[in-house]
Amino acid sequence: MEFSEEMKYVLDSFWLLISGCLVMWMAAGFAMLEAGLVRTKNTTAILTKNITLYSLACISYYYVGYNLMYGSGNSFVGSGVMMSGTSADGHSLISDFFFQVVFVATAASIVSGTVAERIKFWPFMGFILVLTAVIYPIQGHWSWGGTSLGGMLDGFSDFAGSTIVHSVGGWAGLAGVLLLGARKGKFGSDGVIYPIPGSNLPLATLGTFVLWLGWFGFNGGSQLALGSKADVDAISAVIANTNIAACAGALAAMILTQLLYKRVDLTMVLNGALSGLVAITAGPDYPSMNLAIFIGAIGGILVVFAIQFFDKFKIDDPVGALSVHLVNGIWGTLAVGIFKPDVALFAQIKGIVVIGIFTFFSSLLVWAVLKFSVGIRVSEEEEYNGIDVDEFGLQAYPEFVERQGV
Amino acid sequence: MEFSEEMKYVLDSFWLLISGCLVMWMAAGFAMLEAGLVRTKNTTAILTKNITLYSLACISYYYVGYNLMYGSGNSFVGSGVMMSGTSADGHSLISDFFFQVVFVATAASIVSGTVAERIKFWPFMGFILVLTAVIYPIQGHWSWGGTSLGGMLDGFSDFAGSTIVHSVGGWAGLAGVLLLGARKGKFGSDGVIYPIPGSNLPLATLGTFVLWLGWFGFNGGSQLALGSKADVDAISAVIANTNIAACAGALAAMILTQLLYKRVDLTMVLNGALSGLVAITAGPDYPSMNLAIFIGAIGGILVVFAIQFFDKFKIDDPVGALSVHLVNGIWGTLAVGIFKPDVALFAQIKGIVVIGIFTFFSSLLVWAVLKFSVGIRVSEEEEYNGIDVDEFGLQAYPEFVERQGV
Amino acid sequence: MEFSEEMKYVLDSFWLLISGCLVMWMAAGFAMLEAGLVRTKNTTAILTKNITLYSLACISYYYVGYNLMYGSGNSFVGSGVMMSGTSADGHSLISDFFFQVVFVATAASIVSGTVAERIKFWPFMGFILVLTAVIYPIQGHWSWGGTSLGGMLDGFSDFAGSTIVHSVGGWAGLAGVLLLGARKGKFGSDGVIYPIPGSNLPLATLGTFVLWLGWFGFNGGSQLALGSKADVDAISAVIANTNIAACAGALAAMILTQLLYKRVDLTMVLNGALSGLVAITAGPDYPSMNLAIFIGAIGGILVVFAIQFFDKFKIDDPVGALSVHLVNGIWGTLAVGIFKPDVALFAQIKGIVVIGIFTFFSSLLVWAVLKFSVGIRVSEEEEYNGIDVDEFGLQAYPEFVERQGV
Amino acid sequence: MQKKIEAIIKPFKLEEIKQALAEIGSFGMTISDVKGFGQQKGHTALYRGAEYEVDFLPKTKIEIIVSEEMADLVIETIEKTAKTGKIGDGKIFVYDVSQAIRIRTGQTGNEAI
Amino acid sequence: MQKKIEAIIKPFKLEEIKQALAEIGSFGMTISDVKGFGQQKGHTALYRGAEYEVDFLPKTKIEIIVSEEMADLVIETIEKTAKTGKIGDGKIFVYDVSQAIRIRTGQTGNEAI
Amino acid sequence: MQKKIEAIIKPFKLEEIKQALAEIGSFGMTISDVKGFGQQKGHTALYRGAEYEVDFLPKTKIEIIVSEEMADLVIETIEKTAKTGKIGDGKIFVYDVSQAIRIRTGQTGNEAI
Ligand SMILES: Nc1ncnc2c1ncn2[C@@H]1O[C@H](COP(=O)(O)OP(=O)(O)O)[C@@H](O)[C@H]1O
Ligand SMILES: Nc1ncnc2c1ncn2[C@@H]1O[C@H](COP(=O)(O)OP(=O)(O)O)[C@@H](O)[C@H]1O
Ligand SMILES: Nc1ncnc2c1ncn2[C@@H]1O[C@H](COP(=O)(O)OP(=O)(O)O)[C@@H](O)[C@H]1O
Repeated sequence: MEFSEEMKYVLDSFWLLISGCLVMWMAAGFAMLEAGLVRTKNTTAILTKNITLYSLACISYYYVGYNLMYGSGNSFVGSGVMMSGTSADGHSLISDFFFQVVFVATAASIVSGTVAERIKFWPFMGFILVLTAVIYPIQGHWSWGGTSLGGMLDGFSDFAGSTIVHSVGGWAGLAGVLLLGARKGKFGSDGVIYPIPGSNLPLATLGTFVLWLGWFGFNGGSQLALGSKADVDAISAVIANTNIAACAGALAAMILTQLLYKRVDLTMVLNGALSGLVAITAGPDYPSMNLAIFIGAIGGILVVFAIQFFDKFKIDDPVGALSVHLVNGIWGTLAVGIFKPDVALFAQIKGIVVIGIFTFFSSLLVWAVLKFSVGIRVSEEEEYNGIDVDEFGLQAYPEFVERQGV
Repeated sequence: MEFSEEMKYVLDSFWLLISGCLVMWMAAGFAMLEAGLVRTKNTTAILTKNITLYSLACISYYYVGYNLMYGSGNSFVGSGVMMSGTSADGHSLISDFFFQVVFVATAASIVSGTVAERIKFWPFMGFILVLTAVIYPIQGHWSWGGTSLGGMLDGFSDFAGSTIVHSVGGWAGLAGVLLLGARKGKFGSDGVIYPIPGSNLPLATLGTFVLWLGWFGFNGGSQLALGSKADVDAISAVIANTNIAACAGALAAMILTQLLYKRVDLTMVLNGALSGLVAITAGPDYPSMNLAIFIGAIGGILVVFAIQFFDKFKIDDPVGALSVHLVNGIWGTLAVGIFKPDVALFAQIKGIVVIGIFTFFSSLLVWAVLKFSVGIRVSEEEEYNGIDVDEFGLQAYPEFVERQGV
Repeated sequence: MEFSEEMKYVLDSFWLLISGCLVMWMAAGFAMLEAGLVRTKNTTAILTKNITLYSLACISYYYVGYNLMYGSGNSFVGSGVMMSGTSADGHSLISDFFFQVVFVATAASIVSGTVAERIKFWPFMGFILVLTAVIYPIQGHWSWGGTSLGGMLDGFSDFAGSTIVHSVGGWAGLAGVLLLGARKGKFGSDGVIYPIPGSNLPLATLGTFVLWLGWFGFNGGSQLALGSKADVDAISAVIANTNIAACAGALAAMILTQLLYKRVDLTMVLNGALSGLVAITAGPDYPSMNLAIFIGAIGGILVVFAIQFFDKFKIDDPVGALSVHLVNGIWGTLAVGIFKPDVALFAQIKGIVVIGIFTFFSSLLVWAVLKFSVGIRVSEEEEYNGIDVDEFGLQAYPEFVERQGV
Repeated sequence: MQKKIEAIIKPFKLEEIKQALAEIGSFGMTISDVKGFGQQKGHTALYRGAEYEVDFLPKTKIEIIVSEEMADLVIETIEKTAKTGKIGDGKIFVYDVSQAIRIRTGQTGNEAI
Repeated sequence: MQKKIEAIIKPFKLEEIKQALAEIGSFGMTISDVKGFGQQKGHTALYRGAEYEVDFLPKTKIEIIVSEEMADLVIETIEKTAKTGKIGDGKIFVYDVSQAIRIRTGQTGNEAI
Repeated sequence: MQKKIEAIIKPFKLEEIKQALAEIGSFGMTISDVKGFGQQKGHTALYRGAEYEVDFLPKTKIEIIVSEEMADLVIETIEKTAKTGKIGDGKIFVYDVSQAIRIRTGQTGNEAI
C-alpha cells in the first residue's frame, strides 16, 4: 500500500470510529431525554429499556442484521453470512460495522420513547430483536445496501437516514402505539387532553444536548471518509449545517410556542432542536447554511403542530418521538427532493412511501403477534402504580418524596 | 494540491471540527452547571435560556457577527458581508466558522448564569442578540480579527480567550447585574448575606466535568492546526496544561475552603476547577506544567475571595460566573504578561482595560435601553413564586415535592 | 523528519490526546455512577471526592508517579526524576503523560465507590495520594514500565489494564473496606442483608453510559498508535470488541436477574455492562467478536454472583465496585491466558497474584496507618445524619424533600 | 362549632373526591402526602439480590374543616367516593375544632371556613 | 390543659412567624408542607399545547402545642404576622389536647411542651 | 371512643417503634415527614462563605388512632422505644376522636381502626 493511500485508509477508518463513538453516545441521549419526559414512576423502566435495547441491537445486528443489510444476497435482502474479514474497500471493515451498528440502535431508541409508560418489558425486547435483526436491515439493504429494491428506489437520496433511520424508528413506534393504546388518564371523554408533564426537565435538556453532539457523528460520519480535501470540506459543511439546523429548529419552536401559547415551552424547544436535526439528516451536505436554517426551522414548526395533531387523534406519544422522528424524517427527505438539484422529488416520495409501508406493516405484524400471544401492555393496576415498582421492583428516586395525585 | 499539503489541510480542518464539537458540548455544561446552582423554581427558565441562547448565538453570529469579526472592514469593525466561500487559507472555512461560533455561545452562556433567577426571558434574548451579533464580534475583530484596533492592542496576547471570551462574558453580565439588582432575600439589612444554596449538586458537578472536557477543545483547538509535529506538540502541551490547571484550581479551592470555613465546600471546588480553566486559557501553550499548576491554583484561590467580595458589595451572582470568568479571565491574561517571555505585562493590561471598557459600557447601554423600555426584571411575585411557574408555566421537577421556605 | 514519519507522529500523538480526553471523561462517569448509587445524604461527599481525587491524582502522578512508573530506575521502581522533555519515541511525551494520568485517576475512582458513605474525607484523600503517587506507579513500573519485576512477570499480558488499573483499584478498595467495616444498617444479625437502594438511577445510568463512551478511549488509546493501517485496524477491533463486550455483559445480567429474581434489576444491568468492559480490557485487541461477547457475558454473570458473595461475607461495597472492577479485572486477565494463543495462563495468574498481593498489602498498610492515627470512619451520628450535612455542611438536593426512614 | 374531617385515602381518588365535594358545595381543603399501613400491608422488594420489606404505602391525607351541620354530608360524600371496596381504601376520622380563624379578615367560626 | 394551634399559611411567611413567636417566648413547633385551596383557587397551566388545571397551591402547616394560657397570645401573633390582606393568607384552627408527653423525660402537661 | 396519638420522633426510631407496636398488637398507623424544633435547636451552616441558620430539624410524625382502652399501652410503648435520652427525642400528643369510619366497609368506632 502506498503511503498516501494508507493515510487515507487510516483517516477514513478513524473517522468512522470517532463518529461511531459519537453516535453510541446518542444512546445516552435517548435514555436521558426519555427518562426526563416520563413520570418518575416509570423512570427505571425507561432507563432499563434504553440500555438493554442498545445492547440487544448491537448483538442482533452483528449476528444477523449487518449481513442482511450489506451482504450480497438478492435485491430484497442480503446474504445473511456472518460479518467476516477485517478490511473493506478503503477502510477497516470493523470500523464500518461499529459505525453502522450504532445507527440501528438509534432507530430502536425511537421506539422506546413512543411506547413508554405502558409497554411490558419482554415483549418490547422481542420487538426490538426483530426490528434490529430483520426489519431495519432489510429496508437498509435497499438503500444503503445499494440494491434499490430492483430499481424501485432509484434516485432516492437519504444521506444519513432521515427516512432510513428516523422515520423507520417512527413507523415502528407508530405501529406499536396503535395496538397499545394511550396511557390511562391522557385522554378524557369529549376530546379533553390531560397533559402528563415530564418529571425531570434538566435530564431531558441534557439528553437533547447529548443527542445534538452525537448527531455530529451521525451526519458527519455518513460522509464515510475523511482523508481528502473534498471529504473534510464536505464534513465541515455537514457539521455546520447540522448544528445550525438544530438552532433554527429550537428557535422556531421557541417563537411559535410564544405566539400560540403566550409562553415559551421548553419541552417544545427541545423537540424543536431535535426536529431540526432529523430534518437536516437526509441532506446535510449540499445546502447553504441559509437553506439549512430554513429546513431546520420548518422542522421546529412542524413538531409543534404534529404534537397537537397526534394528541387530537388520541395517539399518545409520551416523548414526542413520532412528531420529531417520523414527521421530520419525512419532511427532511422531501426537502432533499425539493432543494437538491439532482434529486427528484418523486423519487423521494417513492422512497418514503415504500420504506414506510414496509416498516409500518411488518412492525404492525410483529406487534400484533406479540399482543395476541403474550400481551404487550401492563395491567391497569401496574400502570397506575408505575411500572418501576410492579415490574422492576425498583424506584428511580426511592428517597425523594413524590407528589401523589396532587 | 500536493499530498502532504492536502493532509495538513485535512488534519487542520478536522481538528477545528472536533474541537468545535467539544466546545459545543460546553453549552450542555453551562446548562447543567447553572441548572444545578439555581433553585428548583427557576430551573426551567435557566434551561430554556441556555438552549435558546446557544441557538440564537449561532444564527446571529452567522448572519452578522462572523463578518464583523473577521471581515476586512476597518480597524474598528469588520466588513459585515455574509460569510462566503468554503476554504480559507489552509483549512476549511466552514470548519473555522463552526469552531468560532461555539466560542461566541460560550461568552453568552456566562451572562445567563450571572443574571439568573430574576431576568425576564425576552429582554434577555434581546441582549444576547446584540452581544453575539455586535459587541463580541467588534472586540474580537481587534484581537483575533487582527486589526489591533489601529495599534492600540499591539502585543496583546490571548491564546484562547481568557479576556476575549471569558471576561467579555463577565463584563456583559456585570453590566446586567448592576441594573438588575440582587435576588430578593439574598442580602438582609446591615450586611447580612443569606445564602441561597443550589438545588442539584450532582447536576452542577456534571456541568463542571462537561465544561472541563469541552475546554480541551476550547484551548486545544485554538492552536488552529494539527498537521505538523510542532502543532501536535503544542496541542499536547495545551491540553495537559489545561487539565492540570483545572486540577490545581480545584485543589486550591478545596484547601482554602477547609482553612477558611473548616469544611470543603463542593460548589467552591467546582468553581475552583473552572477558575483554573479560565486562568490558563490566555496562555496554555507556553508554560511548563509547574507554572500551569501555579496559574490554576491562584485561580482557585481568587475565586473563593472574589465570591465573598461580590457578596460584600451586594453584587448577586447566583452561579459565581463573575468570580470564575471575569476575575480569572483578567488574572489569566495578566499571567501571560508576567510569565511569557515575549509578552509585555503592559500590553496585557491595556488589552484588558480597552476590551473591558468597551464591553462593559456597550453592554450597560443595551441593558439600560432594555430596562427603561420593556423592563428586564420579573415582578416581585413572579420572583417569589419562581419564574418557571409564572413565566414558563412549567416546573422542572413537577412531581417532586419541594421544601417551601423550610 | 520525513513527511510520512511526521504524519505518523502527529496521528499517534493525536490519538493519545483524544483517548486521554475520553478517559478524563470517565471521571465524570464515576462521579455520576457513584452519586446515583449512594443515598442522597452522602451525595455531596461522593461528588466532592470524585472531583478532588481526580485533581489530586493528576498532580501527584505528575510530580511523583509518572517517573516512578516510566523512569528508568531499577526493576522494582522507576527513577523518580520529574517528567521532562517533550517528545518521546514516535509521539509527543506530554500526550503520553496526559493519557497515562487519566488511567491512574480511574484506579483511584474505583476506591471512592468502595468506601463510600462512611469514610472521612481527609484520610481518604491521604490514601489517594499514596495510591496514585506510589502504589499504582510501582506495580505499573513492572508491567507497562517494562521491567517485568526482574523477570517475575515475564509473559504477563494486560493490554489496557484489567489488572493494572481495574483490579488494582479493586484491591486498594478492598483493603480499605476490610478496615472500615460495613455501613450501619446494611447487615442485620443472623445474616439478614438490608439493601440500601441508590438514590438516583438516571444519574447512575448516565454514569454508566459516560464510562462506556470513555472506555473507547481507555482501550482504543492503549494501542498507543494510530498512524498505520495495522494500527487503525487494531483500534477498530478494540473499539468494536469493547462495545460488544459491554452489550453482552448488560444482556447477561439482564437475563440472569430475570431468572434469579424474576425481575430485571437495572442496577445489575449497569454493573453488567461495566463488567463486560472491565473483562475485555485485558485483551480487546485479539478476540473475534464472538469471543468478546463470550468474555463480556461471563463478566455480566460474574458480577451478579459476586455482589451476592460480598454481601454474604459482609463486605459492604455500596456501588458494586469490587464485583465490577476486582472480580472482572481478574476474569479478564485470566481470559487472555485462556484464549490468546501466545499467552500462558500461568503467566497471567502469576501477574494477578503478584500485583494483587503487592497492592492489597501496601494499601492495607496505608489504610491501617490512617485508621490508627487520624481514624478513617465518620462518627456513628455523622453517618446517621449523612456525611453531607455534618462533614460538608451542604446537602446535594437541599430543596427536595427526602423520605426519612420511611 | 366546626368539625375537622381527616380522611386517609388512596391517592388516585383525590381528584374524584375534590369534584364530588365541590358539587355539594364544600370548598376549602388541605391535603398532604402520607404513608401508612393498616389491614393492607406493604410488599416485598428485591434490590441487588437482597430482599426487603416496603411496609408503608403511599396515601393522601385530606383535611377539611366544616361547620357541624355540613359534617355528615361531607363525610358521606367522601365515604362514597373514596370506596373501591378493595383493601386499603382508607379511613375517615373526625375531631372537634375549638376555634377557627380566617387570617385575612379575622373572621371566626363558620365564617372562617 | 394544652391547645393545639394549627395554622395554614403562605410558605414565605414562615420565617417571620417563627421570629415573632420567639419574641413572645413560645418555642417549639412542627411544620410540614401541604397543599390546599379555599377561596384562593389554582391556575391554568399549559403543557405542550394542552391546558390543565393546577388546583392546589403550596402552603405550610404549622403545629404548635401551647398551654391554654399562652394560646390566645400565640394565635394573635400568628394572625398578625401571617396577614398580607390578600386572598390565600390561610387559616388558624385550634383543638384541645388531652395529653402531652415529653419522650426524653416523661414529663407531661405544660412541662412537656 | 377512640384516641388519636400523635408522636413526633427522630426519624431513625420509626422502624423500631413499628415493630414494638406490632408486638403489642396495635396495627395501623399513618406517618409523615415533618420538621421542627423545640429545646433542640438547629445548627449553623456555611454556603460559599456565608453563614446561615438551619432552624428546623427533620422529624417523623406518627399518627395512630386507637381505642381508648389501648391508648395507654400504645403511648407507653412509643415512649419507651423512642427514647434515647438525648435532646430532641420528641413529644407525644393525644386527642379525642369524635368519629372513626372505615371507608371500605362503613364500619365505625373501634371496628373501624
Ligand atoms: N389505626 C390507624 N391509625 C392511623 N392510621 C391508620 C390506622 N389504620 C389505618 N390507617 C391508615 O389508613 C390506611 C388504610 O388502612 P387499611 O387498614 O389498610 O385499609 P382498610 O380500612 O381498607 O382495611 C393505612 O394505610 C393508614 O395510613
Ligand atoms: N375548610 C377548609 N378546610 C381545610 N383547609 C382549608 C379550608 N379552607 C381553607 N383551607 C386552607 O387554607 C388555605 C387558605 O385558604 P383561602 O380560603 O384560600 O384563603 P383566605 O382565607 O385568605 O380566603 C387553603 O389553601 C387551604 O390549605
Ligand atoms: N410546643 C411544640 N409544639 C409542636 N411541636 C413541638 C413542640 N415542642 C417540640 N415539638 C416537636 O418535637 C420535636 C422535639 O422537641 P425538642 O424540644 O427538641 O425535644 P425534647 O423534648 O427531647 O427536648 C421538635 O423538633 C418539634 O418537631
